[in-house]
Amino acid sequence: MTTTNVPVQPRTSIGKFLVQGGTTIALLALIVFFFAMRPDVFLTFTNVRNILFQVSILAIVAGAQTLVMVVGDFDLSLAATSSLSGSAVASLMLGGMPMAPAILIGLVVGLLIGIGNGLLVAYLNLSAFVATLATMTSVIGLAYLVTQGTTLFNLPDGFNALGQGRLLNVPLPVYIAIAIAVVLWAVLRFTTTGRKWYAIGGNVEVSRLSGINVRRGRLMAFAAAGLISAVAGILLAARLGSGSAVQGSDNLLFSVAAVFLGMTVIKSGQANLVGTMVGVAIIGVMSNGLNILGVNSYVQQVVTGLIIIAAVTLSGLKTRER
Amino acid sequence: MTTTNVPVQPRTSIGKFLVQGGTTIALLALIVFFFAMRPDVFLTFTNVRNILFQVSILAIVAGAQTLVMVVGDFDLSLAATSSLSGSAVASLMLGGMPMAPAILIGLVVGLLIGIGNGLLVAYLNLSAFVATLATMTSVIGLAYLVTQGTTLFNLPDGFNALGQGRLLNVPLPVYIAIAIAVVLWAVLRFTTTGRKWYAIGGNVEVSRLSGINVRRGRLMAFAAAGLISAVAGILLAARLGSGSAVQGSDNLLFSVAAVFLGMTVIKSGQANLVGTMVGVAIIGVMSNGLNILGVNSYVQQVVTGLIIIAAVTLSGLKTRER
Amino acid sequence: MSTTSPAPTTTAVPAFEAHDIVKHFDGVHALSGAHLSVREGEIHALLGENGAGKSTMVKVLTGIYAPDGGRILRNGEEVTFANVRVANRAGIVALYQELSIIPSISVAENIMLGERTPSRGGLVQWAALRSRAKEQLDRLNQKIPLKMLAGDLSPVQQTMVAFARALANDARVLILDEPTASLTDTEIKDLFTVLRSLRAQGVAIVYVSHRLEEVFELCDRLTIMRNGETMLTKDVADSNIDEVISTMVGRAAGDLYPDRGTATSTVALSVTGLDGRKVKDVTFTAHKGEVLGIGGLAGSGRSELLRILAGAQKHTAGTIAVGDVALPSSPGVARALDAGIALVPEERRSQGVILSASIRDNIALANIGAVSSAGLVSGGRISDITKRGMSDLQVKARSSRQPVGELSGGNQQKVVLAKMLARNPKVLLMDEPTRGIDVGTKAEIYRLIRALAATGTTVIAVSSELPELIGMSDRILIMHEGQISGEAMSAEADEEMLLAYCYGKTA
Amino acid sequence: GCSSSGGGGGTGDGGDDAPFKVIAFTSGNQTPIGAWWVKAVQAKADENGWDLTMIQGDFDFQKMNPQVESAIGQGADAIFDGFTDYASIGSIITAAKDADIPIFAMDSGTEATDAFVVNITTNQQGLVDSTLGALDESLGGLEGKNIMVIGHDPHPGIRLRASLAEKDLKAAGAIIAGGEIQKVKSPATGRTEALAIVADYLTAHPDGLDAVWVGWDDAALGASKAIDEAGSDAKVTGSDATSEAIAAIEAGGSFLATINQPWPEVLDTVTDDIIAFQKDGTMPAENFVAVDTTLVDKANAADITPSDKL
Ligand SMILES: Nc1ncnc2c1ncn2[C@@H]1O[C@H](COP(=O)(O)OP(=O)(O)OP(=O)(O)O)[C@@H](O)[C@H]1O
Ligand SMILES: Nc1ncnc2c1ncn2[C@@H]1O[C@H](COP(=O)(O)OP(=O)(O)OP(=O)(O)O)[C@@H](O)[C@H]1O
Ligand SMILES: [Mg+2]
Ligand SMILES: [Mg+2]
Repeated sequence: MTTTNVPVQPRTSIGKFLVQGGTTIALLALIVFFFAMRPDVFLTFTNVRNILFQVSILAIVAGAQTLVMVVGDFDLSLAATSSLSGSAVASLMLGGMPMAPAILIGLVVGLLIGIGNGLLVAYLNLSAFVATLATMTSVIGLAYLVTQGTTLFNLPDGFNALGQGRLLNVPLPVYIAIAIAVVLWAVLRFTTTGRKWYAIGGNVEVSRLSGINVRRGRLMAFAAAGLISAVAGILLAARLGSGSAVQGSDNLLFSVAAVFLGMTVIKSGQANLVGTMVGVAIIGVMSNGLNILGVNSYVQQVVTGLIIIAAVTLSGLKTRER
Repeated sequence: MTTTNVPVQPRTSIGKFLVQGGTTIALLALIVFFFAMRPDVFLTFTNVRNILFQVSILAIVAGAQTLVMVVGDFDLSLAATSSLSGSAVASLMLGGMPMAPAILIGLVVGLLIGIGNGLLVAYLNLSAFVATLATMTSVIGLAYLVTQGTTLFNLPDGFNALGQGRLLNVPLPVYIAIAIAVVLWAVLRFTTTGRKWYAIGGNVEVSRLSGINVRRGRLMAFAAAGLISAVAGILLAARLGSGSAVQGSDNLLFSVAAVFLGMTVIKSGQANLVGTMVGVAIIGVMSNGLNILGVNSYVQQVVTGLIIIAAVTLSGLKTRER
Repeated sequence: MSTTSPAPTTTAVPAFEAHDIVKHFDGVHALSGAHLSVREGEIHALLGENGAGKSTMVKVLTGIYAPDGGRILRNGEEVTFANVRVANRAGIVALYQELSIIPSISVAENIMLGERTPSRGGLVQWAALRSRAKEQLDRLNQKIPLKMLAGDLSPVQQTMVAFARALANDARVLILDEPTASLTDTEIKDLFTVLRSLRAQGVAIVYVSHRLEEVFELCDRLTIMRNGETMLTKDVADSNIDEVISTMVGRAAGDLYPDRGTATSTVALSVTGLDGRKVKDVTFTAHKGEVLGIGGLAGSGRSELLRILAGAQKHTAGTIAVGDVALPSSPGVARALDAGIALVPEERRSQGVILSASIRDNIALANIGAVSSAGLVSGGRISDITKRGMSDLQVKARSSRQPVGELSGGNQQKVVLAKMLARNPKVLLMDEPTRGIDVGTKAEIYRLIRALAATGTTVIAVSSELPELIGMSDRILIMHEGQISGEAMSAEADEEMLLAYCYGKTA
Repeated sequence: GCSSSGGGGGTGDGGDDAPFKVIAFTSGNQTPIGAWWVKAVQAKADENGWDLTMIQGDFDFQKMNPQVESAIGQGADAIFDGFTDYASIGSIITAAKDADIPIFAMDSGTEATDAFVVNITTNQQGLVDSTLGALDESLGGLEGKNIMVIGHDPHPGIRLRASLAEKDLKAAGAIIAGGEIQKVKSPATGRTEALAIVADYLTAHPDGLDAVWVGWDDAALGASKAIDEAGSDAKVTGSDATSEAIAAIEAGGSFLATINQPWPEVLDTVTDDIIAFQKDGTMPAENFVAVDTTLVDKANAADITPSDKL
């Protein structure tokens, strides 16, 4: 009940971390736990490489999802888009097209779907949820048509090397995922486009009245997300040496979960790339660690849900309702 | 460009309908189209009964989703909850428990999951999306554990009759779905609880400041949704004569799509039961009609997405971003 | 400063009191020893600068915030309110500052929200609900269709609906936090009539406002807060505006309005034959260095006019030219900004600033071109313009990285200004620039407007307060139903004449 | 879709003026074999002049079952179930019984049931015997070997053979890696799930794996990839004889063998049973037939028609 004016304490980074870092703490706790359980295995080079390899594609899709969620939208079709792009590239190469143009077309497919979503959401004012749900449905149908429901394989070695080759004993997709994450982080942080996206996500009307072209901004976020998820899908095809309509479909929910986990990492509760990568890491560490401990996969699934809840609750976040 | 002061015309019901009824028009257009294509089949008693039977379970899940969306939230776990409840009832009955207590336990399971979601969202302030995504993951895991991953069958005839029996040549689930829809409609329209839910969905803060117990309201909506989706899951088990962890999982996205389609039916753009049922009807008519026309199932999927987009765009809805 | 003056002794026990209230937020001392004591049958003004703690006090009094210290007494007995419902049941009802309506439900339901909804056996009694809602609207002299969605109402009507809701609670203690901020004279009159009749029925009313004229017209006693503390409580009759202002700001009051300047004859903005939604055939010019005030009744199209000029709204006919450069037919905000027209919008929380973003990020928003090169944003340049803006406008904040949502209303408004001033606009449009801002900050903003004009900027400011319009402008245009119904040099204008224009009596 | 092929009544075996009505349904129309079956049954119907109602579902029993039942309600002479486990179609079975229409089935359950007048499937025990035989030979005995079994419970065939494999491996003295059958949750992500399971197991137990027995080829391909990438010399067997698996076997990596199930022959047999019934009401002799399968290894891989190229 003192009335002395205590000067407002500048929060230290560590204090901030402890207050907001519930999700990060959850990640560390998981790492410590699995390390304690299997010190001989968990943090070995091979296993860390394993984890990185396993999450690399998810990290790319989650990066794409982050962009859309930064502008306050939502894209349910990303995983489907990545399957379609991967399938299209596989199908074209099997049809005799050289690798480079096939990949180019695969990327264009992703970009076009992204632009389609962007037009529906930003220009026709459809809710992102319905629009991308509908796109997802159609895109999965297209992927089935492209693959005729089968798994396309026998892809050129040069192509498979993209997903399976190694540099310094680390698989290429890991480098590609890191590179994409760094680029997206820099785009969000340092470019005018990224700034505009954050502004639009913060308040559409304020952004518009500040001279930002809101529609174009949202369109661009969707387009970029479509393009990036095409990269993920093509990499996944190269990584598995095959393309199919359903390949990577679990990336849908996991990418969204990763972004949401990541939103709890920073105070303002916005989607952000570093947070998303923490979310991806939680998902990857959890699945690898539980596998290593030999936990039954049904139990794993139950535990996964509980850990997500624990992480988010720990972060004590007062998320605004979306 | 006249400047005369035309008094604002009170919009007639028909005018209103034409302006806002894009979705309803889409439904009618679909019906007319399929009828024109196959007049001998599409509107026969048998086929209409077919459609009703096919959508009855979806209608119940979508009704549950409507409640949650009325309060401005979102439940991704409803379809999983219904699978778990159905599986639990099947498993208990196979274990020798009589039908009535087994069903009761199944309903309680749904209610408890709903309450769990409600607590996470309303009291721990987790975003509905993360919370129910996590619950969904765990609940599917539980359903796998309950069924051991298999399809449980050989359920008692009395139980199966709930889903397969007929009254006046129309299957029981159709009546049950209609009854539940009518009850939910009445709850939303005539009870204080329903009106509070709408107020909360309209503006949480204003509702809170006006003395509405927002937390309890949201908790109740989630709890009710959990309970109702348990009904759906148990009916589905009775209808199929079996219970499994993945049974009815496509009700997740379809129920959400139905509610979103339904939101375009009314001007205020809120979730509403009549609209949801229109959405369910669109989904049911589309799938049945395309089957009757013998459209390739991959093409069907592509078309489904396009029709959803067309319906929503037609309704010219300026949905606020969620 | 003295604390409390002895209260005139008419009733024994005050209806509602609060003593030594303390409330912290994250290290901010919103309240540090605040007092308030209201009697039955009085209208008690609660005054103070932006950020003095008035709204926080209101929320503590009604159970929204649990105080960190202090006592609350109802009829002399100590009470604690766990939430709004408990307070409402004790007869204490507030109309909160930011409280508005629920857009997606009907007017009638908005009025009878929550526990007021008449019900039997859990079922809503629709007929009773509508008739009671209508009673409240009748008291306020409002004819608003009961079944309409509240979101379709004009902002003024929405406020009246929110007010009707507060009335519907049959409060014994009614607390109103800036109820008139977005109302015009007609509604304010109706509101005052109701408040006076409630006073006659013995209701204790707390009235928070920045419009001091209203306070002296309506209120019986006043309490002044500063920095979370109560500085003074006394009878209105024993006080005067100068004392109130000096107590609020902690120093002697200067002149509210700075001296007028001299506008040049160079035309800075010319508008001809502008038609658009709510705007009909508007033609006028504004000069370099001029402060042009625009007045009118609510809904007369002033905001729409500014939005069209700023490129935020399309127009269907007419031309806009800055200097002698004509704008394209639908310029969009970005082009208008480039041409030198900047808008400080009406609703600062939903249109002016991103509440969750920092001061820097908000200022950078309208200046992305200036703080970036080759598509890359320079943090240094953002810091530069932020620093300049914050010091020019004396924004009070912990740091430039503080979220704008944590600032008081006046400081938020300064951030909006800083954001737009960094564009060096030739024409600055300001829509209700002092709405919800305390007198001290108001005076600062007037001085700023004048300083801008002195450097050659044209300022066009919309205001609903006629004294303000006269005090801050060089010239005044009045709008009526989308058209300009009158024009006057403010040196020659008086309120009566302007009011006549407002009601469409053309000169 | 419900396409009724207008074959006409011209085949004229019986003296009926109405064509023989057959309702055919499969729940797996998005799998390659399901897609093949739909086309093949259509061809059989055209050949034999059946009035065919074909109903396809994508494991969405909620939608498929009412369609089949309503077709049954409109009358038919026979029902043909392809690849749809009887556990999921209890209501169809009841409807068919009530209408007194026999159901002929292929690969629709792993044990005899009187739901079907015939169900021809493959011999799961034989399948397990030959894959384990191949492992036995390649590893030089199973005794003491670490062998992982990967299954997928929702598919009754895979579930049955995985549990048979586990039992026989234990009996042969092998150690089940991970202590129990590893379960893949979704067929859609079977390959990546199996890949992660095996890769993670190999990091936790380097050199701790001699073989992986997988219940179907798609997941087997994931397991095989994990083994190759880890540089382990463990062997993998699958089942289904997809072209990708056959190619992997021919390539000579860790993928040792798969199983070819003779679906075209099974289809022919069931069709013959239906035709016999059409002619004079003859019912099949047995209601459950398990036909033998062929082990596909490097030696015969080139001669096998892959199941997705039927
Ligand atoms: N929820 C909150 N979190 C943090 N700080 C807050 C919060 N609410 C108010 N404050 C701070 O408490 C102080 C008092 O604010 P309050 O809103 O009570 O002022 P006020 O007198 O109503 O001002 P105004 O006239 O602008 O409405 C301000 O410094 C404000 O920034
Ligand atoms: N049909 C409408 N739809 C959406 N917003 C509207 C509509 N009509 C008016 N508004 C908004 O309502 C506000 C008031 O509009 P208007 O310009 O007519 O009033 P005004 O003269 O500025 O009066 P005041 O702002 O005091 O109410 C503006 O912000 C305007 O954009
Ligand atoms: Mg206030
Ligand atoms: Mg205005």
